[in-house]
Amino acid sequence: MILKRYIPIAIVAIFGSLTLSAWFIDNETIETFANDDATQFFDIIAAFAVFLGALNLLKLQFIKFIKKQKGWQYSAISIISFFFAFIIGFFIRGAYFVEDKVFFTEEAALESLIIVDISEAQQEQAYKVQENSFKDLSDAKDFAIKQNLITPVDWGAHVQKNGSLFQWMFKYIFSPLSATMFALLAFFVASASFRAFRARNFEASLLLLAGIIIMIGRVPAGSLISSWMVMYLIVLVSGLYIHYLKKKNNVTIIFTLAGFILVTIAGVITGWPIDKPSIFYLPLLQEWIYLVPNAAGSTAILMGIGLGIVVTSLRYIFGLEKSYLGE
Amino acid sequence: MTLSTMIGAWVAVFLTLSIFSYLYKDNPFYKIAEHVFVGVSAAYVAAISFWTQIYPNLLGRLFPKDGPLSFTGLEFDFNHSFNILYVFPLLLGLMMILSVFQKFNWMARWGIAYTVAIAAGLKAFGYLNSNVLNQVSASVISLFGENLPFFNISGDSVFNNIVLLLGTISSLMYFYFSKEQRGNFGKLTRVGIYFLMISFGASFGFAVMGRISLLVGRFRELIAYSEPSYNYSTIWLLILIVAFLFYHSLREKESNT
Amino acid sequence: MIRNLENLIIKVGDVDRRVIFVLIGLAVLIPLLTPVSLPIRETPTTVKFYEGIEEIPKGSKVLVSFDYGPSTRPEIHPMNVAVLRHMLRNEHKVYISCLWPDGIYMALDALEDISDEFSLKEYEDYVLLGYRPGAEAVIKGLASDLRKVYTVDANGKFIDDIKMMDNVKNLNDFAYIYSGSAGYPGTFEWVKYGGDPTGVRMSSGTTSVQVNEVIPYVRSGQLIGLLAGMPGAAEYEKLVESPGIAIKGMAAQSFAHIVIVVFIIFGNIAFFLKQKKERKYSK
Amino acid sequence: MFVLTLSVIFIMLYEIRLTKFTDKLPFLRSIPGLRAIEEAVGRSTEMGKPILFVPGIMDMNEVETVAGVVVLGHVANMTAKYETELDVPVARAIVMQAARQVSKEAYLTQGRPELYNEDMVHYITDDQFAYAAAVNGIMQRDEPAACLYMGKFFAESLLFAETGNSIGAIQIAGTGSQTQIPFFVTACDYTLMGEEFFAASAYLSQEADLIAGITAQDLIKVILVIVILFGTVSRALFDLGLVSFDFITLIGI
Repeated sequence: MILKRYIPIAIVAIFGSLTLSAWFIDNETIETFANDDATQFFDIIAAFAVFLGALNLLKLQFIKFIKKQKGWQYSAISIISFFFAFIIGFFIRGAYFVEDKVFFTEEAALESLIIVDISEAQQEQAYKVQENSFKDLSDAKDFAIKQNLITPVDWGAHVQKNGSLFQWMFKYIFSPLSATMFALLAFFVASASFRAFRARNFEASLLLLAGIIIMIGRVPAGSLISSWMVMYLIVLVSGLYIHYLKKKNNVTIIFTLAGFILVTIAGVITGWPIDKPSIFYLPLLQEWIYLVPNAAGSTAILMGIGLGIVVTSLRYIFGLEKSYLGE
Repeated sequence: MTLSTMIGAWVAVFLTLSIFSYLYKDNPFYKIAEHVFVGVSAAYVAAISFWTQIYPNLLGRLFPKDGPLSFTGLEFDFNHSFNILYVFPLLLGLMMILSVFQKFNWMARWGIAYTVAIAAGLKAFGYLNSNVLNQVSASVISLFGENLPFFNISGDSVFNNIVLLLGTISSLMYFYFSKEQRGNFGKLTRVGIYFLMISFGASFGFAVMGRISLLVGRFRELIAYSEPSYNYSTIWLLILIVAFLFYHSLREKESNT
Repeated sequence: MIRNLENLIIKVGDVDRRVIFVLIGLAVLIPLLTPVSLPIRETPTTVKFYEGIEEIPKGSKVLVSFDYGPSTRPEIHPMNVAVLRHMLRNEHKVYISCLWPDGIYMALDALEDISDEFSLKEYEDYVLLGYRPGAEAVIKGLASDLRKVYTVDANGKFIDDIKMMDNVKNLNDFAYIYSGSAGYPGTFEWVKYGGDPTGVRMSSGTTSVQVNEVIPYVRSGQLIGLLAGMPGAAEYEKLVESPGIAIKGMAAQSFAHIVIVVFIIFGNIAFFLKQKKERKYSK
Repeated sequence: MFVLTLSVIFIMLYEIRLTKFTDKLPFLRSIPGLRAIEEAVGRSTEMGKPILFVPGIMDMNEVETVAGVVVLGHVANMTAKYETELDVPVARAIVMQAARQVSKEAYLTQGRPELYNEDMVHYITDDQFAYAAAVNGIMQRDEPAACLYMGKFFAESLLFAETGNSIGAIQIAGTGSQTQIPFFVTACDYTLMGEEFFAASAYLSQEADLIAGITAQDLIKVILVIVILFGTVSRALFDLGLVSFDFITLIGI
């Protein structure tokens, strides 16, 4: 009971208040703990947890495979690729360096060192390593190894260094997969906006307008659209809206025509500058939207989230909420 | 070009196209790519966290060079000094792994408790400071500052400041829970929602922009791999996958009728 | 005639999403195969960013952090390459850190891209500190004592043996901090635990998605300007006069945006027509 | 800062005291997304399809994840009651263990321990997109009737929400990740935005202690608004030269 219930609760209370108090108390031990060791500890625990997770994943995939459940063939793929990556992560590192050239296997590295010399003077074939020549291939290899001509990459550095098998896997398997999953979003974001950007009501229309203005205003194509064109467009759309409200054709026509004429006169007088009046020039308008109304909304959400997190964290530290421990 | 690069390019293209085939529908290629991804990444994360975390930061601190435990024959030199405190995460970590057995299930609780504790302790202050206080002081606006124009499209101005103030307060009040959003208060929160919606729309616009950029990047790579030096890998694999999917869908149609 | 048109539009409004997928794909692909160049207009935040870097006195020490991975590479990589160019051109000494495990590969790639142009020498022009796990803890550590976080660099060389590191104790010894960031950990953490407490001038390049989140910091001056997504990178490439990948991608970017907007507009017209029709029938 | 943190703690404890002394729970406005959770569980039961719960992709060191796991407890209570299948793929092993503790407890309280199966909560992988790919696969193949996303999310949010949409599931999201809220708002049926999400566990539990936390938040919010308004007025007076001090610089934030 003590081990299962009270110690976990005590851990939350102690470490929670310790890290919180580090911000106010001028004590170096507590400060270094909070600034450095506390998160370091967590990272280490999380690193152990990764292995726990891997065990769970393997267990489920093996069950699926053994019981021949639906899609068991794919489970086999998962298992194989797990062990492939695991082996090159922990057992075979690849990356044998000969000066600055790098080889996946020690054998290949050796072969690159050894030159087969069939000079006529010697009559028979010899193996040369640097300036030394050997009759026997294995002698040549032994020599190369003894002279430390080949340096394998250090364990640990192999996950950070170009040329290792691990890095090959990262470059050609892991990163294309994650980049492509991410790129799928380009399509999904398009279909989501197509479906969701409908002017159902005023709020939805605001969302839609802000979205479109940002989308067009921030790319080079947007700076080609003159503010006058936008104004004509606005006149046209408000004409349509008036038509929708009043349902009288002549009112609509008069309004729209008057609008067009006004815009045209203004344009002729000012000489049609592409970015004036600036409020209708999309690159500037988008800047305003994102610096003013958008920033206001973001600030509020930011504050809300901040408050939520502060109060929730305090709830955990004070032990008011402990259901995540299975209480 | 070395053999490993060539194989790598073909593998990369195959996996890329397989993931893209999901746009058509769930199909064997996507399933293969998905399962490869899951398997590889689980081991990838395990290797990375072992070699960059447990190895240097835990073992490096418990078994440093010439440390008190070097009699065991274990020495990991990362220029750290011996730190007995690190027995604690070792213990919690081992307990975490042991919790894989039903009987020791409770052992995970210690690790969970520790994690939540430091999360709460470290985050509470950080958020109070940067999300609440800094934003409050940034929200206090100037109405009569020197040389402040009434309106300026990109930059500070009285009009912009008023909009900012109104927007921030009304949106903040949308998150007020102890009152039903009716009457005058309802009107205020309504305005708040308008600001939130503009903010969401803008975010969405930015998201479209970002995601398209990523697609541009992806396509550039596929184009690069379709060059003769890679034996036209993109083109061949594309033909293969499309042909298979076409055949597959024909088969499905037949079996349906 | 008009009725037919209306029906057609309504049909377009209900189109299968796979049709949208194909069109978006083409909108990106075609401009990439047949390059078109579009004029690029710098936004104020980008200009401010550029000026911020110009203001650093020549020969200063600058910290450049690679906080992204392969998935967001198309957005951030062009920026970081351009920033490195700009820094090296102004004869700054560059120190590279990574908060993301994959960041180290990105840094290696970026250095390779520009290594011939500047005939780069490791430990003379730059130091690759490498990746350290711990996110904000790394930044906090850098702020107080760099040697606590980095005992060795990415090549496993002891920091104390590197001459370039001689006078570098913590973040205060840098004239400028730049983070090319794709999320957590990144810009936020650098501001909170790096820039704010030490007062070192800093800025950041972010993905488009994050712009909205970090814009309050730009407004308050905690960040000096900002590079926002691939378009931001393109503008910056233009400012430092080294056209690269970002500028080349802009046509595809513009084209795809226009296709999406056209779709949205069509969708809305279809939506209204449909509503109108349904209202007629329900009467 | 110390004073400030203390005052936040004080306000919270004060509100808790207050609710303890009055028998009635304080009034809270309704949040549609929360009511929808029970409906979603009900609908899944009717259709005989599972419920998918995604607690975000971050570890328990994010407050959002913990909040998500707490909500999972309430959802597990409902699924135990209605005998609906629950599927919780997770991206972190620590979250897996916490989620298991929570759901086991929920099934025990509902008196249905026989329905609980440890593997309903299962680990996939730590990597963001590999996890997203696998969850998308689960959605396509198991066709859950309801998908709940509660936790900290990044770019994968829209991958989930769009796939969920294409299979016609009811989708309810809750997150404190500011960048992802817009995607959930556009693609899901209900979204708990930011602070609403943190309030969720109190709403669902209806426990006095937790609800007091929410009223405390409200009180703080009102104080903040007052500070902002007062600060603005005093700044204006300062700029006009009517007073010689500036409130905000005076209190030093």
